[in-house]
Amino acid sequence: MRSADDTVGGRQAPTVSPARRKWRPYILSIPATVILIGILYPFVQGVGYTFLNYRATEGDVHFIGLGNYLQVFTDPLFWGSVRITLTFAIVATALETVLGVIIALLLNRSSLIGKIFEKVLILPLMIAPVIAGVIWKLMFNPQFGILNHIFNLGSTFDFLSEGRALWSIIMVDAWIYTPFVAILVLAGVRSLPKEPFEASAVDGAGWFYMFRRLMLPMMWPYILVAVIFRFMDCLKVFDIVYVLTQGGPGHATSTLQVNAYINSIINFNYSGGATYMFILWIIVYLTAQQLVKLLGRAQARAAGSEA
Amino acid sequence: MGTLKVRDLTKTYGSTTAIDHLAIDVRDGEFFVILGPSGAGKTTTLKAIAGLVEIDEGSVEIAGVDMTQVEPYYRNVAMAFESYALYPQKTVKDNLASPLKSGRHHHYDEAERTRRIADVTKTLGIDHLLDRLPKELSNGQRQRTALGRVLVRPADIYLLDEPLSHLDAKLRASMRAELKSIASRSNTTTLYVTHDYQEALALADRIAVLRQGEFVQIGTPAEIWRSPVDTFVARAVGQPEINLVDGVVRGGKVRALGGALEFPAPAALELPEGKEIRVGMRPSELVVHREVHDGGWLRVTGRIRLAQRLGRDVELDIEVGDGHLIVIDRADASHEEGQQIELDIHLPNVHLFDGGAPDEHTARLGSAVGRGAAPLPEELEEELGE
Amino acid sequence: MARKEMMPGQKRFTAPAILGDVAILAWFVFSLFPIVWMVMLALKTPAEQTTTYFRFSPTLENFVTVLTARGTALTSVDFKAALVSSTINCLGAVVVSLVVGIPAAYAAGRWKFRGSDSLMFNLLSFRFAPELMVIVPLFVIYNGLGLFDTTFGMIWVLQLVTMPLVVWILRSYFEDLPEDLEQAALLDGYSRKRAFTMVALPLVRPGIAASALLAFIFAWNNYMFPLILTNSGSVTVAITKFLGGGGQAYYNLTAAAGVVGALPPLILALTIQRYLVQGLSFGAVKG
Amino acid sequence: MSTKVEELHGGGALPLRIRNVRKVYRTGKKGVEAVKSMNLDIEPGELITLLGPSGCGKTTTLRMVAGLETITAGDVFIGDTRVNDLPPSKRNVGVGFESYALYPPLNVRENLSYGLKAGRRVADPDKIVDELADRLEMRDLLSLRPASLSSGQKQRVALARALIRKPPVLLLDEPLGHLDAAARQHVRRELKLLQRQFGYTTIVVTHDQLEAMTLSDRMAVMNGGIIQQYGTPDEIFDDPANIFVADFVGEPSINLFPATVVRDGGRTLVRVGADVLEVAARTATDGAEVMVGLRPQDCHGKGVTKGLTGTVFVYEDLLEHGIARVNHPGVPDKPLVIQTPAELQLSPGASVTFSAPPNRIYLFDKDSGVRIR
Repeated sequence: MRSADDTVGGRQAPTVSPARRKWRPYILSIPATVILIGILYPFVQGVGYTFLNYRATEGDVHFIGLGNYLQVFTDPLFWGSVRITLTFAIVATALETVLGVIIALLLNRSSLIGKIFEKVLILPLMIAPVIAGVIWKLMFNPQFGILNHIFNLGSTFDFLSEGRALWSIIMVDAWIYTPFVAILVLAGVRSLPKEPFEASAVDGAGWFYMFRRLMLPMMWPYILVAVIFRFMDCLKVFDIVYVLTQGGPGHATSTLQVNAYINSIINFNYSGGATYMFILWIIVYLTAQQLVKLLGRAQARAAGSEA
Repeated sequence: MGTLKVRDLTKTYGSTTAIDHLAIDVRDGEFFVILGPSGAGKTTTLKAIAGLVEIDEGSVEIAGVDMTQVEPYYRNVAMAFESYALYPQKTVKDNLASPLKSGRHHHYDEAERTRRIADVTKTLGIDHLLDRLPKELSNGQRQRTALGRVLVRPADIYLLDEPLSHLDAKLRASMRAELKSIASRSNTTTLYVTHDYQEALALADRIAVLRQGEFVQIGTPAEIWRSPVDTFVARAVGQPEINLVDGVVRGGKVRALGGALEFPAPAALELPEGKEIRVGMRPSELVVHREVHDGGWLRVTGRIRLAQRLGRDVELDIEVGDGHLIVIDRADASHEEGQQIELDIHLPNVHLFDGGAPDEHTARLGSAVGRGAAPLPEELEEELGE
Repeated sequence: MARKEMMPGQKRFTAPAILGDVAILAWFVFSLFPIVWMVMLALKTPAEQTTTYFRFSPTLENFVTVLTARGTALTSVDFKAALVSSTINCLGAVVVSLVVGIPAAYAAGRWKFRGSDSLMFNLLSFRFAPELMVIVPLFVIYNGLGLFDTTFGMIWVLQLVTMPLVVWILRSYFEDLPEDLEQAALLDGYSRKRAFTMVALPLVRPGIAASALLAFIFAWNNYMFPLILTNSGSVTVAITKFLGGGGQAYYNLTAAAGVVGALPPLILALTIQRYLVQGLSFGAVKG
Repeated sequence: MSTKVEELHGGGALPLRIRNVRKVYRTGKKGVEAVKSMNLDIEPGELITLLGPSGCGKTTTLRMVAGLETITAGDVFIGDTRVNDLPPSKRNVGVGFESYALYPPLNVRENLSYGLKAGRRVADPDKIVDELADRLEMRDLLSLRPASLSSGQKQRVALARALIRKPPVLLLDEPLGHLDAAARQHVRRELKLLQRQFGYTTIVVTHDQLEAMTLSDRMAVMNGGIIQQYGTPDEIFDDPANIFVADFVGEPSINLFPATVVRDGGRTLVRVGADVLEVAARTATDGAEVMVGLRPQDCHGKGVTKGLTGTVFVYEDLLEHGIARVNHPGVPDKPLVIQTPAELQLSPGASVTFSAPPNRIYLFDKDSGVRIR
């Protein structure tokens, strides 16, 4: 079928030195690194601001060491803001996780109603949070908002009053992001192998025993991924809080990022705002590291590789 | 010309060494098989020769040209991947045309390409599938298309990575025969990788047994079968596996299985008193005693523990002394469990290996008659003058 | 667990099953009512906006007003201009992220080179870092360089949202791509660049589409960047302006603008429904 | 091969009876009939294999007995209880899944005690686990997690979990499926001895004919949702009921080629091209067109003068024996395969004459494929 002279050989083919080969991935990543620098540069500058007394109105901008930090740490407004942010993050994440897992389990049980509604599960998530904020702001309106009308709370009950504002914002956050948790957990549950659950049925395990001993540990990594994403986002919440209450009434809902916005953009106190943000950045970075480690362990445990 | 010279080929992934200083010399037109369990580094070896993986050390010389630092597309090698690697969005025809269209080695015009594709697809019996997409093909048809993409073009070396492993038993047997006939007609050097010893024995001019990235033995099928260099190679070929029983040299005799197996220690091997020995006997070479053999045979008696039908034969699990042996016998003889049975084996077929820990691979010392290899059946035939 | 057919001894209508369906219904009422109500409010005539609840005579008048100069005159909010600039900025940001992101994702997915993990972690940390940390300095820089309220400025800052998404999603797609196909192309004689365009890209096309659309959605929905770095150069900022400070509040116009602002992301999301999970979790959970 | 039930364990093995069982999968409008009216009687302590290609309905049948699939029609009796409407746990069956289906987050001890602790409160689960672990020599695995086990170890743990509640019936789906050749051979023997020792009524589903022949007391060869033949390995191999059974069982697989029957006095012959073979079949009618089945292992060439003569197309030397593909003028479309003894070396182009004992040459009706005896 092939004669001997068909083979091609004998002449020296061009070579590529190992060094050139090694650089290939780096060359491909240069454009992305440029953009990275384009973002890192302002970030570093921001950190720089925290050591200056930089205000738009300030003529003599100079280095003041840890002055900003001292001022912030002694300011009760800062600690109030930290308390509000943590409360918001913990309660919202917990609420969305529990609701999300329940919805995921219900949707997984392939009932007709479940199939129909699964398609529209993601709608709230895809609408801009600020538009969601606007809708809820109109609905919360004491005089002609729809909520007061349906639950006939009269026209004096204000969802965004000093006492209730934070919980109302948490409800709106849950309205938007619970579907995020539900989708993630549902995808996780559906990717679990079918046979172990059939084996559990053969072993005569009831639903609750099976769920506690088998299903939950296997679902746990997916729940943890959702918790990480939600908790991190809640720590830096801004859009819905600013639209609904601008941090008010008073300081009832001024989270760290809202405070920093008011401080640096409205009052032009760049250094003040930057200090708030850098402290929040450190909180986010440390929590992210711990949670990612937790996720690694959970994934190992669910897959059964870690002893 | 289509020769392949590999020296000190080494590749590590992080801390694990996939292949460790491999060296082979493949003659032009030779069908060279690399046999090894999964994870031994077979695919890494092929991909290193094709230049698809960065090697840590060593050199690859193809057709007399040093290709160590050369990009894969200049090496003029063709490879059939175990996963077939067919372009999913291209028809069979385009998959086969791809190497001819790249124009890297030789420019083929339309007519030449069509002729070559028609020729290959007819040989492989897939000429009616030219316009199908890979996902519309059966496993066997995909395998032939992957093979076709190799055979359709001239190359210095064909690299075949376990081409038959995903086929069902029936198709695998017929494809093996087809490969044998194609290989005999084509004189392109071929490097064939498999974990199935029957493919190695059936197809190879020479076999290299690979374990954890190192060649344990390189030789013709007969050498691998007759004088395996250690227990690993002995167990790698032959189904059911060779029986390996631990024994010891006592009073000039080799004693194993609690004394049920005993024969004079071959003088040529000078085995010291008390030496730990491992005796190897292939199930197909242990014969149930029915007719008298003149000298040079070993007799062992035992009790049938389990008889399992194996197609035309029966696999007998025989309790002998304090161990047990696996034997193959004709199915139409009667095999009652618990029935006593006598087994004969020709002494040259009794392999002697060094003693060692249970999972340790120990070297072959010789056979029950001396240092040489066990005779091949046809030589055995002349001896017995049948 | 995959959805399973009834098992022997399993009854269809048990109490927990019905309770489950009621719970699902309850969630979806809570979930869909605000959207339905917004659409209703957008269809109400100006007179009915504060007086009626569920009975009203629907009109498209508000949409027309919002999208024309009349709306701008009434509410001093040029919604149409905001729509145009939002589209341009988001499309530009996504295109830049794709052109820059695909090679980086391929490099990170295919080779485990030293820099790849730090590059990926950096990008991920942007996704979680509080945005103001970067926006405040950018606010100063943009005012200095005259980039305030410009397309280039917005495309640059939106990279903070679109780049991490595109690179992370595509990296998981490239990681799942079997190497054999590209290697087969190399042995067929094609160069590495041709092998990439001929084999890798076509197979990753769904991933590119999904990540591009998802990046567009998140860029479109972003509020903080345009709020600080432009006058009202985005739909999100324009809608909040409708609620405005003093004078007459135009609720039905706000609702109409809200509906128009929410449509593009909803439509795009339905087209990539299948890839949504992988995108939202940055490749951590496969759809 | 007699089956000796040494020691019955727990409640004692029960007979299993499958009566006219059908299974139809409702996918969209048209239903897919996976199992068509199946009947099978299994004696207590017997090991039955369901053998067939993928999609022949064997796994579906196993799952119906296990209670993991609903039964469209017909009845399944374990002992004398009709189990159709019982959930799996109430059927008291042990099931070994093809993918082992071990519980990933739990270690081996917890995997085994899961069933004991789940349902009714069992006195001392750990004692039972230890006892079974000793019997199966897997005490060292108890603290490990499934992901760190080899496939051989996983297979043993899956089997132990099926045995832990001493079920009267054991159902195993491709138990040797994911093992490499060496481990498969060892585990096959171990499984047979274990079943013999525990004395369970067992059904094993497999697509590997070698596995089926070695494990079975009796075996059911299935295709297209129907049992083609049900009998001992000897009956299935030496006396195939139709062309499918003959073709599916036996490696290398049987040669099948058309021929015409020639009656010569008491003897029956078949003419293939110019050659003639004597066959044992009595009821073949003279001049009839039939399909002939000839196993490669039954063909021998040494010292044969009368039989089929052809030229060797390809010869593979496997050292234990050789496999030659021979072109025969009477069989145009594909070569005949013969298995030659190690000492007979053949090379391509050589002419070879081979035949087989009359009782080992099978005749099948050309259209229905039914065996002509």
